[in-house]
Amino acid sequence: MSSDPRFHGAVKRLKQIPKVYMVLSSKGGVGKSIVSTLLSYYSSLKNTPTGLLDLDFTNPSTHIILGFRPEELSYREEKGLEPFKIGKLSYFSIISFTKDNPLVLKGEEVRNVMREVLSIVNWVGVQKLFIDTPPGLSDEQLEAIYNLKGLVKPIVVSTPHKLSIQSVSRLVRILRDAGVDEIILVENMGSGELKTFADSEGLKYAGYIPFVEN
Amino acid sequence: MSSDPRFHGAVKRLKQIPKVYMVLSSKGGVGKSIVSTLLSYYSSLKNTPTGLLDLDFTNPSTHIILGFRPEELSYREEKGLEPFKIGKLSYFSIISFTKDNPLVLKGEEVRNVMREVLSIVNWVGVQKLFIDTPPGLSDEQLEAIYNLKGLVKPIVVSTPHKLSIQSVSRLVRILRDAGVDEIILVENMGSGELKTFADSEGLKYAGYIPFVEN
Amino acid sequence: MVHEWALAESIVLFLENNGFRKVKSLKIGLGILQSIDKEIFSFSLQELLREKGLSVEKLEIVDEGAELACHTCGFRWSLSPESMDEAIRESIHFVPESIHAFTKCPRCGSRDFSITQGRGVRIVEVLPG
Amino acid sequence: MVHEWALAESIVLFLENNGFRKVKSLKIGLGILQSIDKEIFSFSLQELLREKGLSVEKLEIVDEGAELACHTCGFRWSLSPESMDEAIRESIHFVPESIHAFTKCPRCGSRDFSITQGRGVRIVEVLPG
Ligand SMILES: Nc1ncnc2c1ncn2[C@@H]1O[C@H](COP(=O)(O)OP(=O)(O)O)[C@@H](O)[C@H]1O
Ligand SMILES: Nc1ncnc2c1ncn2[C@@H]1O[C@H](COP(=O)(O)OP(=O)(O)O)[C@@H](O)[C@H]1O
Ligand SMILES: [Mg+2]
Ligand SMILES: [Mg+2]
Ligand SMILES: [Mg+2]
Ligand SMILES: [Mg+2]
Ligand code: NI
Ligand code: NI
Ligand SMILES: [Zn+2]
Ligand SMILES: [Zn+2]
Repeated sequence: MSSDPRFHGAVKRLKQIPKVYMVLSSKGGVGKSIVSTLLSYYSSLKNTPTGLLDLDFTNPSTHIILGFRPEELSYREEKGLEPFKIGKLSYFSIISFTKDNPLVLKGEEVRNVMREVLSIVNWVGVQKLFIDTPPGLSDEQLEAIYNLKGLVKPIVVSTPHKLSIQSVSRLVRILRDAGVDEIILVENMGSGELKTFADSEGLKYAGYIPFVEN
Repeated sequence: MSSDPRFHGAVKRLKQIPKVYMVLSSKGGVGKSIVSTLLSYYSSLKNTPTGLLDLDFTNPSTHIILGFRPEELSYREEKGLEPFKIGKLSYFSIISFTKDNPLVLKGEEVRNVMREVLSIVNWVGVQKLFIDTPPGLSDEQLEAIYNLKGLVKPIVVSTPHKLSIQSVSRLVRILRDAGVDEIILVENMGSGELKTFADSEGLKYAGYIPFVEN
Repeated sequence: MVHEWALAESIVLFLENNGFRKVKSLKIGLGILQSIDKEIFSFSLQELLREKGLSVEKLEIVDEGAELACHTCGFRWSLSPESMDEAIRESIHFVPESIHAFTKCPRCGSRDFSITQGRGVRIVEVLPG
Repeated sequence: MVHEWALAESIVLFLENNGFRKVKSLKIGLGILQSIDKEIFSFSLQELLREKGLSVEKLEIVDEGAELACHTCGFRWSLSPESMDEAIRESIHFVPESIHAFTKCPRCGSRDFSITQGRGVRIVEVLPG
């Protein structure tokens, strides 16, 4: 690890932010992007300088939830890249570089992009950073779980559905094996059913978001 | 590619099956597993010898939908591995090897597992094979799109949601660039809204599955 | 464990598709992680070569030790299938990457490791005749 | 394009964290894909080294050509940023993998390719003093 200079840059930048949350779930479609966007936006409204970083490079969607087109996002270069400002929210997504073009990345490349982004984006003054991630248990998650361990707190998202719970259980085992003590659980599209699951697994239950019709 | 012997085995086995469908979507949670399981099970009920292969190694879920525990699945070795039989459905998932243990695989490893499985599982007599895949646009999808091109027909699953449509558009562009002409679209949790999208993108619209309350 | 036939078949298809009809020497490595039955594998291979009308002058099948490497802490270790449970051994026999479901890095506990050697069947060398 | 400062900072943090206080020679490769401004990068590096009290006797910064390789058909090709649109060039300047959004294999059209060389900034060699 430590032979990659960017890793040292990433660690320094993450250490400067008091609270970094990584929104994880090995299952897709459970609401990671909605949860990370809402939590960060809400936090920014409460006058906490907050950041949102989209690390789901193949399916970046936080900009859509926030209501921006890729061309509308821009960054300022200042000893790194300064995030885009949406009110009090600092925001970064590589969609502003890749636009709506398809981006196919192999595992190793995904790690490269993660390290590059984490080492150049300058979250000056941000007190809380939320990071959205892709589904799966592959290179992105490995990098986050093992190499950024201790620097980021996992927020695991699950729906009350059996398939989602099983997927989360496996993820929790991996996090525990990696020595992560504090794991936060957000229940999405539910009504509190996962509270007992959270208790039995020793997760910090943050609450639930009901299914919202649109 | 051709320097990997397993690739040659995989091609031979896939060629022996008249129709191989790969259920794809770069977005998670849109219903790939439900769709591949239902399509294959339904086909088997109509007396077509049908197979279902679960290639979502980190989140295998077709066995749960089919109602089996990992321990209940078994294979017979006969010039390869003979799939598990569920009525007239031939079924294979590596969950029977990995049980409910978490399986973390890097991109290169995912390709290895895909090739190993495709080269040893013996779908003798199967006329239609449905393959479930993980979300994303990474090694699994690259292997399927570029290396198995011409041997598998893509079935793309999407919900009518904006995030899902955008994700599917990107996937369709990649498939088109790869020279794939026939792409089937299944609309899930919708009510026919995607018919016009399918037409405009030149996709073969297979129909929709409504949102089913449970 | 007669899925060895399928493993041998891939090798023979590889030779056939690459236009090797007469092979002077063929060297195949069997990663010990997969506990391949060498006799059955070798028998299957020879049967298949005969069926296809391919000739191999010198056939060598060698074992290759298994080595794992941790990406988190850099530790390297080896594993022998004998030390494992029968059920686990069988899983790995069919799909070597199943090892990820049963092992962690013995030094740091990370699941972010790779099989760097001795994964499964591979062609080490093939010389046309 | 002053994000060069951040790139240089990672190099300096690497040296610092690995206990290099006096370095005899440091060789850094700049992949041309990233169109790094060598002057700004070198200036930033020297500033940061001074700030941290690290000394480097011999500093060499070399360009590295960009090479891409297709995994589908095996084709290898090179790319120079000059041939690209300004906006694309800027994207790649920040994240070299953005190239995947704008290029396909010129021979077979596959998007399954890798940057095998000249991706970005890397330490080619560091010799302690
Ligand atoms: N609480 C909710 N109520 C209704 N729909 C939701 C809710 N949370 C998420 N969704 C929808 O579910 C889909 C998946 O959400 P998303 O945040 O994209 O998941 P992920 O990022 O985990 O793939 C989206 O279409 C989103 O609009
Ligand atoms: N038509 C539908 N109506 C209601 N729920 C559905 C429908 N299709 C899928 N689901 C639910 O949505 C979730 C995601 O489906 P799944 O097949 O696992 O998606 P994927 O394989 O694409 O990740 C599951 O909880 C599933 O039960
Ligand atoms: Mg998402
Ligand atoms: Mg994956
Ligand atoms: Mg699925
Ligand atoms: Mg991925
Ligand atoms: Ni066997
Ligand atoms: Ni710059
Ligand atoms: Zn380790
Ligand atoms: Zn090519």
